[in-house]
Amino acid sequence: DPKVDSLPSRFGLGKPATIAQITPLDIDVRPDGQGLPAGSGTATTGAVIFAAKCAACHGAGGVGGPNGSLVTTTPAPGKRTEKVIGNYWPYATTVFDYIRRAMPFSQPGSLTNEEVYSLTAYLLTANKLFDEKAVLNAQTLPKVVMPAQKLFVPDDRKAGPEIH
Amino acid sequence: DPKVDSLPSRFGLGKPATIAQITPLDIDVRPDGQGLPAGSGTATTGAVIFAAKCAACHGAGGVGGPNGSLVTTTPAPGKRTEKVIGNYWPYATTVFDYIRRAMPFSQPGSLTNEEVYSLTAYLLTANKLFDEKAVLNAQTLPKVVMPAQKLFVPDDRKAGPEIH
Amino acid sequence: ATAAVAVVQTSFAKGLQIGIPQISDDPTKQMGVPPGKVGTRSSFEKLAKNASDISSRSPLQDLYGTITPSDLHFERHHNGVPAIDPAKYELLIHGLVERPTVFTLADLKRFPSVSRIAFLECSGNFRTGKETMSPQEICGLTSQSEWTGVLLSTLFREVGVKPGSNWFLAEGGDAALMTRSIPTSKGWNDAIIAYAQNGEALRPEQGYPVRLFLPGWEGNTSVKWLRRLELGDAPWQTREETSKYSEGIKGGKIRQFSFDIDARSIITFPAYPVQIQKGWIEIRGLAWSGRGKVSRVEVSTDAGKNWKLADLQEPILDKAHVRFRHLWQWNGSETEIMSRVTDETGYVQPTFAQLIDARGADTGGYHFNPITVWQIKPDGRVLNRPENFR
Amino acid sequence: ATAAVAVVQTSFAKGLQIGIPQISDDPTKQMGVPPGKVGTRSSFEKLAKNASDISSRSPLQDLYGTITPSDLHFERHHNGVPAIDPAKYELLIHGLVERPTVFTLADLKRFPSVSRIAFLECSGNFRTGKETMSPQEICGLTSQSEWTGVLLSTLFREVGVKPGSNWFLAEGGDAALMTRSIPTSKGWNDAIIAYAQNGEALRPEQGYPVRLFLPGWEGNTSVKWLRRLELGDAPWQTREETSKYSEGIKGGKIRQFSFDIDARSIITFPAYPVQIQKGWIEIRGLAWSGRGKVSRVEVSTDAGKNWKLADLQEPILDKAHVRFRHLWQWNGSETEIMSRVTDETGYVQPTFAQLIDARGADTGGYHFNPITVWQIKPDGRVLNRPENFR
Ligand code: HEC
Ligand code: HEC
Ligand SMILES: [Ca+2]
Ligand SMILES: [Ca+2]
Ligand SMILES: [Ca+2]
Ligand SMILES: [Ca+2]
Ligand SMILES: [Ca+2]
Ligand SMILES: [Ca+2]
Ligand SMILES: [Co+2]
Ligand SMILES: [Co+2]
Repeated sequence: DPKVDSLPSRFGLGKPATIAQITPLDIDVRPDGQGLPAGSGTATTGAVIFAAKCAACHGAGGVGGPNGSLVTTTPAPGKRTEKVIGNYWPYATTVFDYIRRAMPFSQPGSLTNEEVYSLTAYLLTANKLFDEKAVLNAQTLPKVVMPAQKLFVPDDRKAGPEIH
Repeated sequence: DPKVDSLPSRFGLGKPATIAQITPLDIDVRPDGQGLPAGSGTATTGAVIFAAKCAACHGAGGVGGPNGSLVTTTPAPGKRTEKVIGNYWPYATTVFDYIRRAMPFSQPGSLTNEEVYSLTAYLLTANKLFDEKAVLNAQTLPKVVMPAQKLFVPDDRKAGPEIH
Repeated sequence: ATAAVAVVQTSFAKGLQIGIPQISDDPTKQMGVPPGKVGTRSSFEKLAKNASDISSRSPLQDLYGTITPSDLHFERHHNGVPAIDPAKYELLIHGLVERPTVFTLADLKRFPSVSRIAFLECSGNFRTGKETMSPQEICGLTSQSEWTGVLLSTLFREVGVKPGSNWFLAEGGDAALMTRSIPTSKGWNDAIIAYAQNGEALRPEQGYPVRLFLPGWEGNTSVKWLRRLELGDAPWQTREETSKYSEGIKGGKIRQFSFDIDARSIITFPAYPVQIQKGWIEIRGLAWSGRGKVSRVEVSTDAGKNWKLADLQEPILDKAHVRFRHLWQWNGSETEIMSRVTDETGYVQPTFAQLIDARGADTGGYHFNPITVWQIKPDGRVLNRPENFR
Repeated sequence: ATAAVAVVQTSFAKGLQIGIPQISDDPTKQMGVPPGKVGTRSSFEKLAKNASDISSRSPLQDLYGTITPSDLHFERHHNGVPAIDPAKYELLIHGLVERPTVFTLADLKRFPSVSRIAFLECSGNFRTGKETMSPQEICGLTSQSEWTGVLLSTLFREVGVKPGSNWFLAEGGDAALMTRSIPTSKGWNDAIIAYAQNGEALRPEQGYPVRLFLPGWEGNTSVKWLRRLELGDAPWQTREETSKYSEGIKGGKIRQFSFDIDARSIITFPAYPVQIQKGWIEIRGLAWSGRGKVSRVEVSTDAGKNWKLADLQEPILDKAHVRFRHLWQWNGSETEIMSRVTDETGYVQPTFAQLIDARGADTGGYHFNPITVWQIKPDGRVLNRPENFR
């Protein structure tokens, strides 16, 4: 390919990214806790915020609601178990990351880090994954063990005739 | 190609076209006169119609006008000869065919066959290709000899390196 | 009847304008509409996506060939389409790189560019449940465009991706701040930072001004309104790659990072809601594979007993919708018609039962690509044959 | 700033609607526009054809890849765009045939269909005269679509074309009743009776509901709004194939029925009106041939002294626009850049002077396909190098 051969190692386009440019965008949180901000929260505080800002869409206590449950419940006979944080989410850090970036749906990006810690604590507690008295922060959140984690496997499908 | 092999000789789609369907559409006129309707016209009558319906766009006498001359004129010194019926059109039948299908531009299809014969006679006469006293009809029109006819050659370009 | 037209003395353009007002039932006798700056769609053509709160589906049964008109490209977004000013747009690349860099849209367009015709399909592209479902309703979350942009590998070289980077995070600038973890190898391989679609800038619904485009991979990974790429050493386990876009398989396991789109085909004609007549019918449909080229499409017109090779429209492109066609003479009796594709890896599109057999009944609608069966009724009605998970 | 949003108690859809009104300068903090029935073009993109009284030209310098967005396909018509009701549409085929037949649009769509991506170019696609001309102004009367329809050969078999038929007449249903004589062999060979363009019905400006499409031939022969085909034994010598669409050649002769589009290429970037900066520039353009495939495109960045092979985007299709690209590092000095295509027949795109030398200075703008030269000024301005007939 003549193009690849003649590609210079760099074109010199774009500008170096400054810390001031990176920091506000670099909001992702990883399972090992990388990216978690300072601050902390508790389920008790979270319960209050949840009732005010979340329950309208996700139901009182995170069950029911027009946009889906967030908390494990026993399904009615003959019904499938709803896939929620408690039984389906493999990493607790994802709860923090997702709420901070995307919720409340109608006001994304409006929560403080403290609020997000408290809401995460509340939802983990409601799902029986975190002690209701404990403080959730950058140290404790990555340690929360999620029951579904052991179920997750990478893609086992392969090219070729076998059906997966 | 599997498709071509399996093509039936006919699909049986469409409906037979009746004479009543074909006739109103079959308006084309060929150089041998095929397609020319009954009727006739003269340059004298054509001149009157031209002044009323055509001169606004093609100039008095078919010279000048916002939409181009139709009659041969001697070009001003240093100017190119305008390509018009008298010096560029290879077949007289085309004048009839085109006027009938497309003119006047603002009212296409509005002329009677008699009017088209007369306008054709007028334009041929103005281009010195037809006698101003003669009658133009399905017999006389195909016989009009056009000076440009001998200049026309089919495409001489060929695939390959030569430039044509 | 001819229109009443004032013969204009001075100019052709005025003649045109005066000629238009009156509507004639014979268009050959009335001046038409003059050339315009932007073309139009005939008002007789009623093309529409099927829109819900979260997606809108391409009208596959109404489309011809393989290119999806850009305004009929399916939509799937997680908190609506953002309005982004291209002059303010920036793409940040950082993390495990030598030179964290911010690129403007103009910067991106100055790099060497590539174009490719390829499909984009949402991995949740499956619906069943009733007979009166059209191809659009069953699997309208797939569309095809000619995408143009800069290879991500070019940008990787520009910023100096470090050897330890196995995954990168792609983040959108929409209200969902959509994020997916992508193996860095896909970035080196064939990922495109796309800014154009079918000859023009991306449409807002497809990520204007810039999106990631990962050929052959589940649509959600081709993050739209792309604002940031972070190179890292492990996946982020974002909500979209754990809670969503994962599927139950046998043994209670959950499959994630199932990126490749399995090969699929669907007959789009005849299909609900058309009613057919006896005689020759060209069965038409689309086939594609996220793993490479379509090798063949077979069609059965006798409920799966016999299969015949369909014709494939050239060119057959890698990871692209291919139009297939097969001539059939319908004699008026009740039957079922269906298509199945085989891709160049030898994968054969499975039946619904085969998929359930391989994955268990707990699997959901992700990467669910069964053969679609159309029932042909004696009166010519064509109905979906719904199959249910339990 | 976040938008003031009332949290909706009952439904997601209402939540979306209430969330939209206030415009935010941070789209990540405001709900976006929900999925729709028909997509949109960003209001930041100002794409327009260049329209005169008789034609409008595709903005080649603004396009990416090879597909022309349907609403930017060039227009050339001889008395405007007619409005045709598809339910009343009929195609008549008669003359030297066994079974004169009338086909409805539904009939045409029932026949076996074909799709192909191909360019359509007006043979009068050449303008010169000044430095401040864009690709659109120089040769914007070429566009590319994926065309779908029935092969004319299929219809020829259906009506039983008689052996003596060497030519047929194609007639449009527009106010110009456009007519062209076409060799019957082209009809047998690859002519398409097209009803779709880029996945949807033809646009009105391109012949809705049905046009003739003759791959590789001068655009005027692909008669739009097709209403009639008459099979005959000799050409009709219509006004469009005598007075127009014929060109002077040496010896005072006039060439007619010059159907094939000669191979051509043009650099569309950098081109007037852009101003470039020093450094790496990807030279981009389009190349095509009416006689087959593009074999190669060469680019010169030193006023024609040296030529280098450009990269051609795959797939290279028969009688189709091909996107070419070539990397160039501009050092800021004045120069001229240009491209020339060679097609698979060995034809090399000529210079203006070579064309005049071959045809004489009396030739006009038909089938005039010279190399387009762009002057690069030291300040980065890119200007056409006009060349004149006399
Ligand atoms: C106006 C409606 C609305 C409000 C208010 C709202 N949500 Fe949501 N929430 C949604 C919707 C809709 C989704 C699904 C979004 C998607 O799939 O893209 C969702 C998804 C979620 C999910 C992911 C569920 C899963 O299983 O994947 C979590 C967690 C969540 N919301 C938490 C919250 C919290 C915490 C709040 C309050 C701070 C909140 N939501 C407020 C509508 C809302
Ligand atoms: C409102 C303006 C208008 C009127 C009125 C009009 N024409 Fe025309 N005429 C045109 C235009 C514009 C063209 C060129 C059309 C094209 O190229 O598609 C033309 C072309 C022609 C041509 C072909 C010229 C060539 O060299 O190819 C002939 C012949 C002609 N007109 C004859 C007539 C006659 C006869 C009438 C009256 C019955 C008439 N025109 C009335 C505008 C007009
Ligand atoms: Ca980070
Ligand atoms: Ca005839
Ligand atoms: Ca999305
Ligand atoms: Ca077949
Ligand atoms: Ca035309
Ligand atoms: Ca090169
Ligand atoms: Co998946
Ligand atoms: Co020609």
